[in-house]
Amino acid sequence: MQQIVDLLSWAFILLGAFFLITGAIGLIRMPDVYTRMHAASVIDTTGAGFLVLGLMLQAGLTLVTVKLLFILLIFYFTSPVVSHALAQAALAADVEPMLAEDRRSRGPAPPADTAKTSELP
Amino acid sequence: MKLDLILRVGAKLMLPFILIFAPYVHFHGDYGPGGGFQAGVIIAAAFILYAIIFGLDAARHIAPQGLVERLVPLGVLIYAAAGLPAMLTGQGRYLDYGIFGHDFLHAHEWGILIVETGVITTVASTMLAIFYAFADRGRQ
Amino acid sequence: MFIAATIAVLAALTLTVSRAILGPTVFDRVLAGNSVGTLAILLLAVVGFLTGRPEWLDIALTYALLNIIGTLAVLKFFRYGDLAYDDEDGA
Amino acid sequence: MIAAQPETLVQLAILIPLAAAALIPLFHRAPNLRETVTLVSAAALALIVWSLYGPVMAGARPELNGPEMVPGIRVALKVEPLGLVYALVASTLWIVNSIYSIGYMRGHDEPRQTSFYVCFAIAIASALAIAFAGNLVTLFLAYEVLTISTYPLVTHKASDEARRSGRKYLLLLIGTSMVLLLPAIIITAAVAGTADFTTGGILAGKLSPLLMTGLLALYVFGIGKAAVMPVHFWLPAAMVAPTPVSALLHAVAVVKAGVFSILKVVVYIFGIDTLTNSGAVDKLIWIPAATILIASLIAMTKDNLKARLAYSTVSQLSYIVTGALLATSLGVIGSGMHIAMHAVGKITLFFCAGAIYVAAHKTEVSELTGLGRAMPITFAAFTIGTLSIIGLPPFGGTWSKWYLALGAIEADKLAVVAILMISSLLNIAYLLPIPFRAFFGRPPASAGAAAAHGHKHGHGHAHGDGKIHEAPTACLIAISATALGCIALFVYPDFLLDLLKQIPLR
Amino acid sequence: MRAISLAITILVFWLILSGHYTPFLVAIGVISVLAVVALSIRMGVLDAEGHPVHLLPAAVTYVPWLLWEILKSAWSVSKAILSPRLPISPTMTVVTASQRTNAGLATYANSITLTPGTITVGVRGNEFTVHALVREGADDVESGGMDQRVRQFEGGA
Amino acid sequence: MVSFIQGVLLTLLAAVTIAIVRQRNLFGVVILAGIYSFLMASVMIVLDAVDVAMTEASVGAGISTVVLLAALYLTGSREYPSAHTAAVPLFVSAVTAVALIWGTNELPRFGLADAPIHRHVAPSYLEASAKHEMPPNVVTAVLADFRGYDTLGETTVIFTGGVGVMLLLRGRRKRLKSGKEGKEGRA
Amino acid sequence: MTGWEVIADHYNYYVTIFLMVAGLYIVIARGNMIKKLVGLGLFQTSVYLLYLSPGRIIGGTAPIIDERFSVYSNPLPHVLMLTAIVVGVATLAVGLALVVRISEEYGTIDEDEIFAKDEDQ
Amino acid sequence: MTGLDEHLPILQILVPLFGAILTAFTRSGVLAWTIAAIASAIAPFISAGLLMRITETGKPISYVMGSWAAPWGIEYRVDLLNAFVLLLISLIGLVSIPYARKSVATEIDSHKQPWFYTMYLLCLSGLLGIVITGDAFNAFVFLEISSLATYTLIGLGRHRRALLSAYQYLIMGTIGATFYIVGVGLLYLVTGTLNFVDLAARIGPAMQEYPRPILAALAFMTVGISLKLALFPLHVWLPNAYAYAPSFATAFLAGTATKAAIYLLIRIYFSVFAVAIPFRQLPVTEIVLVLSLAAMFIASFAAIFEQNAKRMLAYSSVAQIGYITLGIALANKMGLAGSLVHVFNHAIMKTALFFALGAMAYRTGVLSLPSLSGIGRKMPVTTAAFVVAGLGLIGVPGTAGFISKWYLALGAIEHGWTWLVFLIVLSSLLAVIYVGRFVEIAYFREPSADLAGVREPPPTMLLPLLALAFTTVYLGFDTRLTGGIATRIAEFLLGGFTS
Ligand code: NA
Ligand code: NA
Repeated sequence: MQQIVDLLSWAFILLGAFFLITGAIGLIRMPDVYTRMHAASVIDTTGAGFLVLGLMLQAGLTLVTVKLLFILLIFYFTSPVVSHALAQAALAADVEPMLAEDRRSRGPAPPADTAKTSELP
Repeated sequence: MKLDLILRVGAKLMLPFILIFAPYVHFHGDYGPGGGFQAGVIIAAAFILYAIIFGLDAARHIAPQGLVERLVPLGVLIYAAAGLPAMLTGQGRYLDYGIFGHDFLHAHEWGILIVETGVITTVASTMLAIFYAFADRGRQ
Repeated sequence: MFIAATIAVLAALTLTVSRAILGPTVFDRVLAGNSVGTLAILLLAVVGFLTGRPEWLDIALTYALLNIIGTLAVLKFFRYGDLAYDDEDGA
Repeated sequence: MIAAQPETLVQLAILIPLAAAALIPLFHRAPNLRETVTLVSAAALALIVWSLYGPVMAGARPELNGPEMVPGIRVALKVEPLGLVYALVASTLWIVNSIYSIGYMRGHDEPRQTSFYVCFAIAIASALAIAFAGNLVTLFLAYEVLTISTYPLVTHKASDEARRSGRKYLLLLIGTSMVLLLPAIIITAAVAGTADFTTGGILAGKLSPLLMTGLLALYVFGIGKAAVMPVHFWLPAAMVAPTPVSALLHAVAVVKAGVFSILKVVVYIFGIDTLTNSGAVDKLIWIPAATILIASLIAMTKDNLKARLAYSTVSQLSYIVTGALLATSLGVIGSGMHIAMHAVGKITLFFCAGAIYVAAHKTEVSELTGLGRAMPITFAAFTIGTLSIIGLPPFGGTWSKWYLALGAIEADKLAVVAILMISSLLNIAYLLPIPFRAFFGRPPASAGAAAAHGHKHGHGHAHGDGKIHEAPTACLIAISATALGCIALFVYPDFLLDLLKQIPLR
Repeated sequence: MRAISLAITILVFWLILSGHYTPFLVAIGVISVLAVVALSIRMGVLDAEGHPVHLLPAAVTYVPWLLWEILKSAWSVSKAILSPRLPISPTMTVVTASQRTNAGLATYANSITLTPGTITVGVRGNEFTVHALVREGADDVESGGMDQRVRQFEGGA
Repeated sequence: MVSFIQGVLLTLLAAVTIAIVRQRNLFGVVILAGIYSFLMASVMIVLDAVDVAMTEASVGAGISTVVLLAALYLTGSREYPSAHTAAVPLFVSAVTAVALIWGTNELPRFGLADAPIHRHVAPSYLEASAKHEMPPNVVTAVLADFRGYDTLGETTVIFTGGVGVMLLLRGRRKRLKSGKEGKEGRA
Repeated sequence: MTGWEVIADHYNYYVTIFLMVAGLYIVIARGNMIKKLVGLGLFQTSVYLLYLSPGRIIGGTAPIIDERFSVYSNPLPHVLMLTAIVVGVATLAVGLALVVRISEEYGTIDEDEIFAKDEDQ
Repeated sequence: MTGLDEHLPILQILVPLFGAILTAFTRSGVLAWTIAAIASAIAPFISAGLLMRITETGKPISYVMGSWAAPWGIEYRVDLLNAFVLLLISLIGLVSIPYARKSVATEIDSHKQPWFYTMYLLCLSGLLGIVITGDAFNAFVFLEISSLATYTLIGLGRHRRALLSAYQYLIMGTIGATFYIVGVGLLYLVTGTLNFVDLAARIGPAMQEYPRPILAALAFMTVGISLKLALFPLHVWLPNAYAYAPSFATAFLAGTATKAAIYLLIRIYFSVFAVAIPFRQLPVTEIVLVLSLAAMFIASFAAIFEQNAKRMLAYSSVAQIGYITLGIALANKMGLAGSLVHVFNHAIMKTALFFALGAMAYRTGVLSLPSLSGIGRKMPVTTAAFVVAGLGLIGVPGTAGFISKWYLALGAIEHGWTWLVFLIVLSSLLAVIYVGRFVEIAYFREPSADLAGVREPPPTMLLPLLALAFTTVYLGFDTRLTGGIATRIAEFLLGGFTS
C-alpha cells in the first residue's frame, strides 16, 4: 500500500514538475502578455496542483497535508483574481493584445504581426 | 455595483483568512517562524488590501485614522512598560520578565508575549498609518 | 524525487525570472513576478520536505497571502491610477 | 598710599577698570555721570597701582592664582618690577587720556561714546593683566583681550576705511599672535613643562641654539603689537581711529603691551644669560635694529601727521625690542625706561595731533604752516614731546637712550650704538620740522577758509568766526600735563630707575 | 448564520495550523476567531458573495468537473507551448453569462480564468470579455457549456 | 543539494539586480524589487533563517511594494539618464568591492560548526531552549528576551519612521510654492 | 583548496558583494530619487546575506528546537537581520515621504533638475 | 528615587523615550513641550549622577537588560567616556528645550508640534542610546532611531531645500549606518560576539587567524561612522542639512548629532580595537590626519565665502570636526584629550551660535548675511552672545575654544609633529575671517528698513543663549569638567599605548 502511495506521489510530483517547466517555457515563448498569462496559469493550477498533491501523499494524513491543501486552495482562489486583474489592467493601459481574431465587435481580426507591444507607462 | 466583481469577491473570500492568520502567527511565534512583527505586517496588509479593493474611505471607516495613529505609540508604550514592573518592584533589571510568572519558562513566555503584543500593535498601526498618509496625500 | 522536483522548480524559476527581466511591459513583469511568488512557495514546500521540516508551510502561507496584495496593488494602480480609489457609485 | 594687602591691590587693579566697563553702560543716557565713572575709575586705578610701588620696592611680589586653564597652567597674576613699570605707565596715562578723550569726543560730537568708554576700560584692564601676568598663558589671554577690545575702538568711525583698517588690525594682531605667538607659548610650555615667568628663565638647557633662535623669532614676530618689521602694517593703518584711541594704541597700552611682552619673555622665559649663550640674539637683533632705521626713513616721506607719528612709533618700539635683545642688564633697564619715556612723549604728540584736528581740521604736515601762532600751547607741547622722543635733555627720552647705548656697549655691539645715533638724527629730521614750520612758517591765505569749510561739515565745535582757536580746555589740560611729564621724567628718573634695577635677572 | 459558519471555518483553519493544543492557545484562538468575525462583519465581507457557504453542497459535484476541465485545457496549452511552431491563435470574444447572483457570476468568471487557455478580461454586468489562447478555446466558451454548469451549481442548493 | 539551490537562487538574485540597475521604468523597478525580495526570502529559507524569510517576504513583497507604488503615484514614474559621468560611482563601488573581497576571502568557511560564531554566545541561546528554559523558537527567544532590548529599539525605529512619515505627509499639501519663498537664503 | 573551490566556497560572499556594490552604484550614480531609494534597499538587503550565510551549519536546521534534530543554525544573525529589515522599511518609508514632498515642491524627483531649479533662483 | 539608583543607566534612555511616547498621544503643542521639557530636564541629572558615581568609584557601571549576563544579553556599560558625552548631549537638550517653545511655535504648524517634540525626544534618546550602550548592534539600532528622527526634523524646515537636504542626509546616513553594520558583521563572524568589552577581549586572539576581515571591519566601521560624523570629504550632507532645518533642530543637532558619532568612533578605535590595531596595523593616523587638515582648511574657506549665515556655521562645523578627528588621529594622551575637550566645547559654542542665528531668524525672518546688516544694533545682546561664541570658535584665550586648541597642540608636540601646531593655529585664523565678516556686517552696516522694529528675542530664547555664551567663557577658565575629565578618559583609553 505504502509503495502504491509512494509511486502515485512520485508520479504526481513528476507531473507537477512537467507542468511547471512547460508553463515557464510558455512564459518565455508566448508573444505577448495576454498569451503569457495562459502559460502562467498552467504553473498556478496544474503545475502547483500536481506538485502539492504529490507532497500531500508523501506527508500522509498529517497536519502538513492539510496545510498543503490550504496553500493549494489559496492558489486556486487567488490565481484567477490576479490573472483577471492583470489582463484588465493591461487592457486599460492600452496594451493591445496580439490577436488572430477579435470577436468583440465581430469584425475582422487585425493581422497578428502588426499588433503592438509597447513598453509602458 | 461596487468596483470589479471578481476582485471584490476574491478579496471578501480572502480577508477573514488573512485576518485570522495574523493572530496565529503572533501567538505561535514561540513555536514556529513569525511573531509580533510579521503578524503586524499581515494585519496591515489585510487592511491595505481592503483599502485597495473597497477604497480608502471605507478602510478608514473600519480603522479610523485617529485611532490608528494613537496605536502607534501605544505599542511602544506596551513594550517599554513591560520592562518596568521588575525594576519598580526592585526584583530585577529593566526587561526582566521573571515577575510575570512562577517558573522561569512561563514567566519568560508571558514576557515575550507581552512585548510581542507591543510589537504587533506598533507595526500594524504604523504600516497602516504610513499607507493612509501616502494614499491620503494623493487626493488632496 | 524531491531533488527532481527541486530542480524543476528552480528551472521554472529561472525562466520566470528571465521573463521578469526581459519584460517588455510592466504587465509581463507583474505576471512573471506573480509566478515567481508561486514558484517560491513551491520551492519552500519542496525544500521543507527535502530538509525534513515541512511544517514551516506557515511561511509559504504568508507568501501566498501577501503575494496577492502586492500584485493587486500594482494592478489596481494601473486600472484606476490611484491605489485606494473609491468607487464613484460605491455604497 | 593705600594701606592694603598687596594681593588685594592687584585684584582691584584688574577689577576697577572692569567694574567701570560694567557701570558705564548703565549711564548711557547720562553722559556726565558716565564720564565721571571713567574719571573716578582712572584716578582710583592710578592710585592703586602707585600704592603697589612701595611694597614692590620693599621686595613684595604679590601673587594671585586662578583656576587651572590648561594642564599645569593656571590663570595667575604676579607683580614684579618690570610689570609694575608698564602698569604705572598705563594706569597713569589713562587719567590724562580720559580727560583728553572727554574733550575730544564731546568736541567732535562722536557717536557711540558709551561703547567707546567701555572698550577703553576693558583695554586698560587687559593692559594691567598683561603687566601683572604670572605666566605666558595669562599674558596671552590678556594680550588677545586687549586686541579684541581695541578693535571696536579702531573701527569706531565705522566708515569703509575704518573697516578696512580694522580688518588689517585684527588679522595682523590676531594672526601673528595665533599663528606664531601661541605655538611659541605651547612649545615653551611643552619643552619647559611650565609657562611661569621665572627669574633666569625656564628654557636653560632645554633647546638647541637653532631652536632657541627659532623660538625667539616666534616671540618677536608673534607679538605683533611690538610692530617689528615686517609685522608693523597694522599700526599706520590704525591711525584712522580717533586720536584718543591713537594715544591708547601708541602710548598707553597696545604697542607698549607688545614691547613689554617681548621684554618680559626675554627676561623671564629665556633668561638673558641663556639667550646670550645660545647666540640667538646675535642673529635676531638686526631685525629690530633695521626696523629702527627703515621706519624712520619711511616716516620722513609721510606728509600725514598721524602717519608720520605712527612710523615714528614703529621706529621707537624697535628701540625697546633691540634693547631687550641686547640681553644685558643695562639694555633691560634702557628698554624699560623707554617704555615710559616714549609713552609720555608720544602721547603728547598724539594729543597735539588730535587737538590740531579738532581745532583746525588739519591732518597733513604741510598744512600746519603758521598754525603755531593760533595754537601756541599745543605746539609748545608738541615741541617738548619731539625733543623727548629725539632724546635731548632736559627731557625724559634722554635717559632711556643713554641706558640703551650703555647696554649695547655692555653687549659689545657697537653697531647698535651707531644705529641709535643715526636714528636720533633721523628723528630730528622728521619730527622737528613740524613745530618749526608751525611757529616760523608763513600761513597760506586760504588757511582760515579751509578751517571754516571744515566746520561747515559739522565735525563739531563751531566757533562762528572762522578763525582757528586752541583746542578744548580738557584737551589742553591733558596736553600740558604730559608735556610737563616729559620734563619731570628727566628731572626725577630715579623712581623708575630704582624699580628697574630691582628686576631679578639671574 | 454566516457568522457562525465563518467562525467555524476559521477556527478549523486556526486549529489545523496550530498543532499546539494548550488551553491558552486554544482560548486565544477562540478569542481571535471572534474578533476576526466581528471585524469581518464590520468590513461587510460576510455576505452572500463574500462567504457563499450555501454553495458548499453543490461544489461537491462542480469542483471535480472543473478540475478535470482544468487538466484537459492545461494539457492542450502545454502541447501548444511545447510545439515548435507555437500553434496559437489568440482570440478575444464577448460572452453573456446567465447566472443570477454575484457569487454565481464570480464563480463562472473565475472558472473561465482558472482553466488554462481562457481568461476573463472584463466583466460588465453579465457580459464577460474573454481572451482565449486559441480559437477553439473561444468557441468552447461561446458554446456555453461551462455557463450551464455554473448555473446548475449556483442554483443547485 | 542545499548549496546548489542556494547557488541558483543567488545567481537569479544577481540577475535581477542587474535588471534593476538597468531598468528605467520605475514601475518595472518596483516590480523587480518585489521579485528580488521573494528570491531573497527563498535564499533565507535555504539558509535556515525562517523567521527572517517570513519577514522579508511580508515586508519586501507586501509593504514595500505598496508604499513604493503609492509614492510613484504621487511623483511620476520615469527615470531620466543621468548627465553625470559614471566614473565616481564606479570608483566608489569598486573600492568597496575590493575591500569586501579582500576582507571576506579569509573568513571561516561556510557551514562549519567550529567557526567562531558557532562557538561563542549563540550556543547558550540554543541550549536554553533545548533545556526547556526558553520557548523552542530560539529566534523568538533571542529577539524578545535575550536581546529584547534591541527589539524595543526596533519597535521604536518603526514608531519613529511612522511618526516621521505622518509629520511629513499629513497636513496641507503645499506650504511654500516655489519662487514665492522670497529672497535667497531665507530659512 | 583549489581556486575553484575557493570561489565555490565564497560564492555567497561574492554575490553579497555584488549586490552591495550594485546597490551602492545605483545610489550614487542614479539621479532619480526613488531609484536611489530602491538602490539603497538593495544595498541594505545585501547585508542580510553577509550575516546569514555564515550562520548556517551544514547538516543543521533552523533554530526551532525539536527533538528530531540536534544541530541548529546560529539564531543570532537571524535576530539581527530581523531588526535590519525593520530599519530598512522604516528608512524607505521616510525616504519616500520626503521624495513625495520634494516632488510637490519642485515638480520633479530628478536630482539634476532639482539642482537646476535651485540654481535658477 | 533612591530605589532607582542602580537603574540610572537605563533611566537615561527611558526618560526621553517615555516622553516621546507620551507626546505622541497628545494633540497639544504646549502639553507636548511640557513633557519634552520635563524629560529634557531630568536627563542631565541622570548623566551627572552617572558621571559622579564613576568619578567616585573609578569603575565603569555595567547594567545588563533583563536577566541575562553581558555577552548574551545587552549591556549598558558606562565609563568616564560615555558619561562625559552623555552629560554633554543631555545638557544641550536641557538648554535647547526652553529655546524650543517659541522657535518651534513659529516655524512648525501647530497641529504638527506634538509630533515634532516626539521626534526631538526620539532623537535625544537615540543619541543617548548610541553613547550609553555596550553592544555594537544595539548602537546601530539607536543610531537609526536618532537618524530617522533627524531626517524628519530637518525635512520640516520651512524652505523647500530642507526636504532635499533631509533626503540627501537620509541617503548618506543610511549608507553610513550600513557600512557600520557591515563592519560589525565582519567582527561578529570572527569573534562570535557583539558586546564591546567581549569584542575587545576576542579581537586580539582573532587577529592571529583572521587579520583581513578584522582590518576590513575596521575600515568599514570607520567609513560608516565618518559619514555620520561628517568627516571631510563625507561631509557634503551637513551644510544644507544644518542650513535648512528648523532653527531649534539645527541648534540641537549641531551640538549633539555628530558628537555621538565621534563618541562611537573613539569607542571603536580605543576600546574595541584597543588602539594598537587601528594605529599600528593601518595608517589610520596618516589618513585621518590628512582628512582632518583638509576639513580644517577647505571647510573654513567654504565658510568664508558662504552667504547664508547658517550654512557658514555649518561649514565651520565641518572644520571644527576636523579638529576633533585630528586629536583622534594623534592617538596620544593630549591629542585624544583635546578631541574630547573640543567635542564638549564645540557643542556648547556651536549651539550658542545657532541659537543666536535662530533668534535673529525668529525676529527678522532672514538668514542671508547681507540682510542681517546692522543686526548688532537691533539685537545687541544676541549679537554680543554670537560674538562671544564666535571668539570661542576662533580659539581666543579665555574661551572654551582656546583650551581645545591648547590640548591638540600639545598632542601634536607629544607626537613630535611641531609643524602641526602651526597648521592648527593657522586654520583658526580662517575662523577669524568668517566670524569677523559677520561682526562687520552686524555692527558696521546700517540696519536695513526690513529690520525696523526688530528687537531682542523673548527671554526663553535669550536666556539659553546667554547661558551658553557664559559657558563658553567659563569653560575657557575652569577646565575641570572638560580638560580634567578628558585627560583621565584619554589616559584610561590609551592604556599604555604610545604612538
Ligand atoms: Na518568532
Ligand atoms: Na486561464
